[in-house]
Amino acid sequence: MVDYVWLIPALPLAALIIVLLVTRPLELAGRPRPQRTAGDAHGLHSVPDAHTAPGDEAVSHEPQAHAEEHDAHGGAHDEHGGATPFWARVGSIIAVLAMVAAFVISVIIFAQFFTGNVPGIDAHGGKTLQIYDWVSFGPLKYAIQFRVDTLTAIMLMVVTGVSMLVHLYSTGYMAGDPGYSRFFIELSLFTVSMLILVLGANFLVLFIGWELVGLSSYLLIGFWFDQAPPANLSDPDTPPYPPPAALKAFVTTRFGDFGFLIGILILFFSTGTFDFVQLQAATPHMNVALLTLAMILVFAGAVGKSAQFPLHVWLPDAMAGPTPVSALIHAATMVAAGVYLVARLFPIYAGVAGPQALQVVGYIGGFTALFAATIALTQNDIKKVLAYSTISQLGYMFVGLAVAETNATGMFHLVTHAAFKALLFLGSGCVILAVHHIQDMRKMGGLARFMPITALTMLIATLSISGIPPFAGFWSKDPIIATAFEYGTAHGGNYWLYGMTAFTAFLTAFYMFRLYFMTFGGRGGGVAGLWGGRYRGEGHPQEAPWTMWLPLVILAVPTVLLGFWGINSGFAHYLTGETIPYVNPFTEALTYTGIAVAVVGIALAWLMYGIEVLPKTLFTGNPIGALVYRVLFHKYYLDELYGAIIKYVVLGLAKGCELFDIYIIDGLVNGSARFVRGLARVSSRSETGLLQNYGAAMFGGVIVILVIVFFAVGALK
Amino acid sequence: MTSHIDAAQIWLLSPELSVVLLSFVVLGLDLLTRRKTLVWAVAFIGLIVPLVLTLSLTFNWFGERPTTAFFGMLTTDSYALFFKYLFLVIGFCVVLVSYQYVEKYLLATPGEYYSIILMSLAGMMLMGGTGELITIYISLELTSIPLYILAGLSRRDGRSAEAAIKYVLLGAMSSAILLYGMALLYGATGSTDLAEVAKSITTLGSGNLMLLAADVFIFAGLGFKISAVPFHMWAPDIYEGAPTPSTLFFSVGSKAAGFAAIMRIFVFGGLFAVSSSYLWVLLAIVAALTMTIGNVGALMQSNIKRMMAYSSIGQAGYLVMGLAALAINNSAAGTTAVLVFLVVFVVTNIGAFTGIIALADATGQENIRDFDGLGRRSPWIAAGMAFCLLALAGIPPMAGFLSKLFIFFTAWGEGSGLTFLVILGLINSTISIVYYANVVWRMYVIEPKKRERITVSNSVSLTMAVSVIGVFVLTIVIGVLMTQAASGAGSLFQALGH
Amino acid sequence: MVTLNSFVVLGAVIFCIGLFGALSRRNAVGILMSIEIMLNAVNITLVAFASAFIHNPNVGNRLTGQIFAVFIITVAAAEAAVALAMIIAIYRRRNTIDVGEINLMRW
Amino acid sequence: MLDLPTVAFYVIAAVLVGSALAVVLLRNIVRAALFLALFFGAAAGVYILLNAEFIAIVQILIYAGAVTVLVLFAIMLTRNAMSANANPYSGQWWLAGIICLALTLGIIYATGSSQMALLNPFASANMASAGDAGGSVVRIGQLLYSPFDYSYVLPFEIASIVLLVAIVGAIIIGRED
Amino acid sequence: MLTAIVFLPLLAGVITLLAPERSARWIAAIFTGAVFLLSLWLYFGLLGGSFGDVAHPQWYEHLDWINVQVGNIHFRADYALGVDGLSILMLILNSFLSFLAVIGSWNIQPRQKFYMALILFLETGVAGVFASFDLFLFIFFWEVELIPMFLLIGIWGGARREYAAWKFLLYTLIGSVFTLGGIFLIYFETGGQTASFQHLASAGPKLAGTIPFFGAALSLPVVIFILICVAFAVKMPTWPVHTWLPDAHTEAPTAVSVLLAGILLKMGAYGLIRIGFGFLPQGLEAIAPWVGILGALSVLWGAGASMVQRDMKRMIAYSSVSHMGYISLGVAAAAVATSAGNLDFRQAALTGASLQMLTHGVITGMLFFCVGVLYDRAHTREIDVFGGIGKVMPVLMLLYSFACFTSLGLPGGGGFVSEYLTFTGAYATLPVQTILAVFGVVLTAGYLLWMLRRSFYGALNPKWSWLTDATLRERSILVALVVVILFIGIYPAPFVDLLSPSLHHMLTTAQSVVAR
Repeated sequence: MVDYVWLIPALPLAALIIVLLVTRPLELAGRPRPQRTAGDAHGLHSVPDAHTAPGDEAVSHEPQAHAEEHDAHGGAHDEHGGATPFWARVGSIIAVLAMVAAFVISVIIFAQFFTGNVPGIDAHGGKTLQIYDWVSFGPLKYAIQFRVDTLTAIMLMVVTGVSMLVHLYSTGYMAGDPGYSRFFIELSLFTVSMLILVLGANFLVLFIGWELVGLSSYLLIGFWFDQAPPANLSDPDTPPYPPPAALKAFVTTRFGDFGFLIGILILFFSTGTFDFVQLQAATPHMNVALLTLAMILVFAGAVGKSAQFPLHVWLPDAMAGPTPVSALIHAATMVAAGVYLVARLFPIYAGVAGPQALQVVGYIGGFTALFAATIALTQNDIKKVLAYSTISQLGYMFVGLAVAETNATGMFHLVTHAAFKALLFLGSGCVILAVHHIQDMRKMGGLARFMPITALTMLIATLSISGIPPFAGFWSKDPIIATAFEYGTAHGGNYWLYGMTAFTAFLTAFYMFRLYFMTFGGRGGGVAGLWGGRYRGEGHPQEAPWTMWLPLVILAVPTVLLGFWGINSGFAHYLTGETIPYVNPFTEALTYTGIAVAVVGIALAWLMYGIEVLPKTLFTGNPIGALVYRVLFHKYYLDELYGAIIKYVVLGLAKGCELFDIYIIDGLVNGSARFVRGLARVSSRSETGLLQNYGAAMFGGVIVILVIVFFAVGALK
Repeated sequence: MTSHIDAAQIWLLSPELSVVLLSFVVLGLDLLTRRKTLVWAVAFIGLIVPLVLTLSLTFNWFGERPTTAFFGMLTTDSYALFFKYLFLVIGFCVVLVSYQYVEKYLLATPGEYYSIILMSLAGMMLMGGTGELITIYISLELTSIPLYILAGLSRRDGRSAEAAIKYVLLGAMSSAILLYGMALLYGATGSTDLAEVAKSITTLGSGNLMLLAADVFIFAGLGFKISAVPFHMWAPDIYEGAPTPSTLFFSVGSKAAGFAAIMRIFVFGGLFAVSSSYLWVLLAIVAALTMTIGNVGALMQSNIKRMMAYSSIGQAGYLVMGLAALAINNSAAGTTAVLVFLVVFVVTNIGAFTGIIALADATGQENIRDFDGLGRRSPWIAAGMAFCLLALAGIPPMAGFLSKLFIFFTAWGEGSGLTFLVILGLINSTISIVYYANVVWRMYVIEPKKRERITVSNSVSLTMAVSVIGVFVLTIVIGVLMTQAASGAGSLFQALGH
Repeated sequence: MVTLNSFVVLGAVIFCIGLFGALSRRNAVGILMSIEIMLNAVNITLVAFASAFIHNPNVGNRLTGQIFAVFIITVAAAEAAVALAMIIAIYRRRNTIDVGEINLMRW
Repeated sequence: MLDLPTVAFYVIAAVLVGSALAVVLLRNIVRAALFLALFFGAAAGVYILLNAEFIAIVQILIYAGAVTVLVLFAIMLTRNAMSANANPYSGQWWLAGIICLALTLGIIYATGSSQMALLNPFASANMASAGDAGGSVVRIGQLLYSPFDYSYVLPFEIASIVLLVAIVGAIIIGRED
Repeated sequence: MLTAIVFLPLLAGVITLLAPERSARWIAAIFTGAVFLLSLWLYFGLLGGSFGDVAHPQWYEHLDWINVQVGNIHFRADYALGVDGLSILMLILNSFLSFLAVIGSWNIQPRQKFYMALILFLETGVAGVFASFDLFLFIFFWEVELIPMFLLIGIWGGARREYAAWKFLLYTLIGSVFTLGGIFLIYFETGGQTASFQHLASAGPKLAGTIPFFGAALSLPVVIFILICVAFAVKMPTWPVHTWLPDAHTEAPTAVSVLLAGILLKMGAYGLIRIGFGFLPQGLEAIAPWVGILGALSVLWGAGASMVQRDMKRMIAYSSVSHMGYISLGVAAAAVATSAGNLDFRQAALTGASLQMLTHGVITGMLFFCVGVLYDRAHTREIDVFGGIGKVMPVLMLLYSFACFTSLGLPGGGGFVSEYLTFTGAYATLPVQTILAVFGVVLTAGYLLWMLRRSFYGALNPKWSWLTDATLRERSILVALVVVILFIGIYPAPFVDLLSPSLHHMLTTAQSVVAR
């Protein structure tokens, strides 16, 4: 089956093409065309077709009404309850089916590796499949190759699995949206790209996937590109606004890609190959310092894509996209690509490059984990909390990669995180839908009563992320904290990483339960505020349809169970093929410390938001706390800082370039033209019209020439 | 050298002779008939006779032609024949293009006008075909006096008379200096026969001051004809004032004749051979000044004929550069380049002036401003004129580019001393494009104030067609032209035993 | 003793006197007269050279300088006729023959 | 040595220069024209001195006779063309003076210092006493239009056309519109 | 064959002028289409065989045009047309874009006939540049396009067209001044017998020695290289001689901008590769780091200036400066020969640079077409006055976004292929310059997407609610470009195979120079 791995990206690609070229045109053809009447440029239009998707035929719209509707929805998308056209629905079904098939193949491949029954596997435990050659110059190969090994198999599972569920979920979530088909196209595009990314056998393919997921991310963040801007963009409580968010996401990650690409260039120049397997063999011959630098630069790409400090700023804004997108791209898969990248190159990071490479990875990861968690404490937007949580958890993964002997520690967290974070996002999507596109948790509360399935699955995921056994999060996060401790021990008592991760665990538990309580629980709810409470919003929230809650339920299963794979280093063994010595966490005191920290966090959240016995101003009441709160609430003012840099430094320099062009270069150009013209004026003035002047010039010229010649004779003689 | 004049010698003279006879016929016809078309047609068709006779000389139809006649005063080497053809082409075109203009704007009757032109033409042909100073001088005067008259023929304003008087007085001054130079040359060598001059001149040192003074004076006198700086000052005024077909005639004819004479005297007379080390510097300086002043001066002109005057000064600069290339090694390459350039210049300049005449015929206007929107008012004339102007500017694909390239190429190849001159020339041709393209811009881009179409007489259209096709054909067969020019140039050097 | 050089110097001086007149007289006829002086200077020079060459076995008997002078005289007369005609023509049009005022065309 | 021809030369030269200066400098154009006639006559004297009698005759006939008359006619016809009180010299007379002076010196320098190849044996000879140089009218006639011996028949024929052109041209230019 | 490709448009132009106004566009379309097909045959006719290199040109046609020997001067200019892979690629690009340009200006007014004729003349000139195999013929064709372009900008241009047209003309001409000097030098220094490409390609790299210049002795090959490449630098354009481009691009009508960016700039790049690199590798090598810096500077400068542009076309024009910088970089990097081992890297760089010519041609062409669609309706190109028009022009938004993304080097589009190849190859020899240039990628993303965001994203500005989407004709053009761009982006092998022999030949020639 491994040989047919190309089917996995091919299936969603096929779905994409079918939707793009077949069902969507059919859908558009079936849509009633509004009649253009004379002078209707600003005229009124009947409602049913007032909101046409991009890609639509040229239609005249009534814009003001449109904008108003947007405002009414608080900047979120609209048109729920509008019917999804038949062909759009067909398209989505095709997409879902393609994903199911892809998932099935992934499962088979996964299983094959599990059983060890993979034909043609090479010494590195994988198989490289040639797709086609881009170009090659002598030994330099630019080949499109896929590589399947256990790491890939795991990623395939994660990507196709979550993607399949999100596709399914989206058929519900996006129902009635005018861009329904477009959504599925872009979603499929993302899936294809992500699969290319994880399947890539070399930097070229990986980079292709890497950039394409960036594109999909951009498109999906900007899915509601025609929203009107919210009134107060700079207020952190305002939901992010898609157009700038998309731009920001793309450019920020590109910034990381700049480093990434240079890293690739260094490696390619030094080794002459892009291939990961060959790189492993070739890098030991490289200059270590250069290699270390290259690896750090490659990590810069990961920093961008995985939203690590200082390039994390785009991810919270990326929440402007539809929630399924947030779940799939900005929680489960794409943002984990950076982690995957480091894991993929782990042999080089750990084995060949200097220790500084992984130290950079670890410290940036650890710092980001803590840093993002602190911001998450203060956010009121449900998706933003989750976004910062994602950043924080990604930081964990990097720490896991940096401190452990194998890449399994970090990867395991990636896998479990994919499950529970997707669950959390999808759950939040249900909530948002239920409360009519409000994302502010202060306007929620007590929703568990209205939507029990969502609440329950969300609770499981929250426990999981908080690191409470036996949920998956515990099994993946605890080893990271534990290894960080060991790492500290091994490095002369440098417990910074441990301290950061452990403290972050506390913060995580706190803010995640803050989120849970503010959304589903609250004072007066059942089970001590855990189940229901006062609903602070408007309207009557309802449980989501089955297409939406079913994925939640399905995701809840790995959220609960996946952790047990970690017992006895099962996951690590699968991934690395080696037998890793396993220490039962429950035999270690450290584990209990970790759990205790988490429990304290949960308890604090419970006291403040569950039963609300502690005032919310507990920490912010005093001036220092208030200041800290302000700083955290404004995300350390980093957006403002970056904005200022762009506005004044980058655009300033750019303006400088332009002014240089206009005044210096063109000044020279126009100046010389003016000079010649002046010369022309002067020289034509010499034509006085007096014939005797002309004669004088003639004979004067004769004399001058005569003198020159005579002097030349004297000089040459 | 045959000792007495026989039929064969008359045969050698026959092209010029027939032109002169034609001018008599035309002049006489004018007395007999008042039909302008007839006079015009006779003048035009009559020119076929000298053409045929020239062909007969070229291809030795009547037996092997003698090399010289009239005691060495008439030579029919390839160089002379080359110029004969060139002048005949000029004659054809000028006669053709004048048809309407003559009756509209000129003082003279057509018969007088054409006969004067034809006499001048005979003078030009003789200038290329003689190797003796007295004959050159007389031919020059035969060329010039009709030109003075032609300058003053316009009926319309005082500018024409003014042009004529300026022309005649300055021309006389230049004749004086030319004569003085010839006298000195005669004094230095004892002969006015250039072949003998070349022989005896070798005994004089290269730094012989009298010889150099003669060189300078002769160049000054002929420099007036080719409007080289600083002898160029007459050109703008006289171009502007003279009736346009006359302007055309002396912009191409006088210039070509001047170059014919210069090269004949300086090469055939062995002057370059003796004093090239001084003369090329002189020529390089003159070339640099000429092209710069011509091209820069043309930039701000508002009268198109005045602009064309400066343009032709600029073009003369390139030609003088060719002369410098000729002088530096006294080699045939420079001559070839000058000949090629002259041909292309003549053809393109005719085209450009034809456009001016066409507009003048129809509207009487001759400011650059008046060309606004000509592309819409008269597409074909505008296209042809644009084509020729751009060829003058040296923009491909027109032959002007190639001839200019060739002259630069030769100058570059002949000596490192001329490198900077070539670069200056290249810069100048960039400058020149500004004013040429400006006319094109006005014809095509600017919207005309009046939109009615301009009617153009057939003769003008035909001239335009001839010159455009000529330029086009020259582009393709420029290789052939260059070979012919090379043989012409070679014949100039042959006598010297090079 | 009168040598060839005396004649040549005489010619040069007269030529330049004529030139001065040509360049400074404002009357067009005056200019024309000055030009005639210049041409005469050339003639003197030529004839002097011809006399100097008279014993030259190759070219002496051709009297080239004298013949040249004849032609110059002829042409000068013709030129003078044309020039005077033009002076009269411009006088009729502009009522002046002051070359300082004949500057309709310039720049 | 001061022989007659030498004296004659200097006298004639003085008259020549003087009359030329008078032509150039005199304010009154009519007087200038009369001095022109004198100048032409003196030039003929030079020719006689050089034993070029034919040239001298022609000079008298054409220049002193025809051209002077022509000039005088022209002066008469263009009467009052110059405003009476205007300066007869152009503003650039000083420049013209410099040019002329320089040119004179240049030519004298060039002719004086250079060796005239074919002239060498004769250059220093006393020109004024060269004796009969064969410049007879017959010889000149031969040289002008003999078809058998070396002759300037071609320029001669051309000169005739030049005269014709001049006549035609003068008529065209001179006639009333 | 080549003669037909070069002169058929000329013929068509004349026919167009003679034909009635209404039929002009049809004639133009038919002929450009036919030429496009012919030029495709250049490729397909050779498929399976060799695409040739400069020593073994394909479809070679040769006639004596000028061959004069006078004294020691031998002026020889042959009518020699030939192609190798590089030329074939450019010829196809030329005919393709010309065809699209004709279609794209289907309804141009006024003076449609004249417009079409000029486009056809332009095509002839450009095709001649790419097909000529004699240096004099090359320079002959080089300037043919000037006047048609001058008039196209002048007549159909925008408000400042006069300034733009003149600037274009003079800038280009002044560049040619130096080039002609360089051509004379190389002609005489390589024997003064012929300027055929075959001869120069073998004799040029052998040039050595110095040339005196005001007392200093300058390396002869370097001097020739610099002289010749001035015109190319202007045309490309390279900083600091790029300022004509924004004006010309901005003022030119849409299709002309497409041609300007799509092929005219490529003439410069082609010249740089074919003549600068091909004939004088040693000259380029000596100054390669500086050329690389110029390239990188162009990249960054162009990108920087793009950011602050208000006019879409002006922005794209500056982006062209930026993207053409990659070509300079790639070519410079290919010329550096630090060791024999990195020949492959250098070939990658050179291939990337050559491919960038193609990809930039189609991508920027597409960008200009997109702006043109917008401008045709709105009559403004100012980015900030739009807003949210994606709502009413969804198809255009899609295609425009596609163009932007491929332009910023997103995989799947051709731009990625060329940039990636250039970077990976160039880093081997010019690391610092490459890193600087790579940063341009970030900036490119910034300004292009920012432009999209400001014009297409956000709430629809009610002022523009009447805008209509791209018509079928416009869509067909854009989709055709999409197909090409995707094809290059996904499967570049045919293009690289086409280029490889000629580029490899150049590189090995250069290599042998260094080895010597």
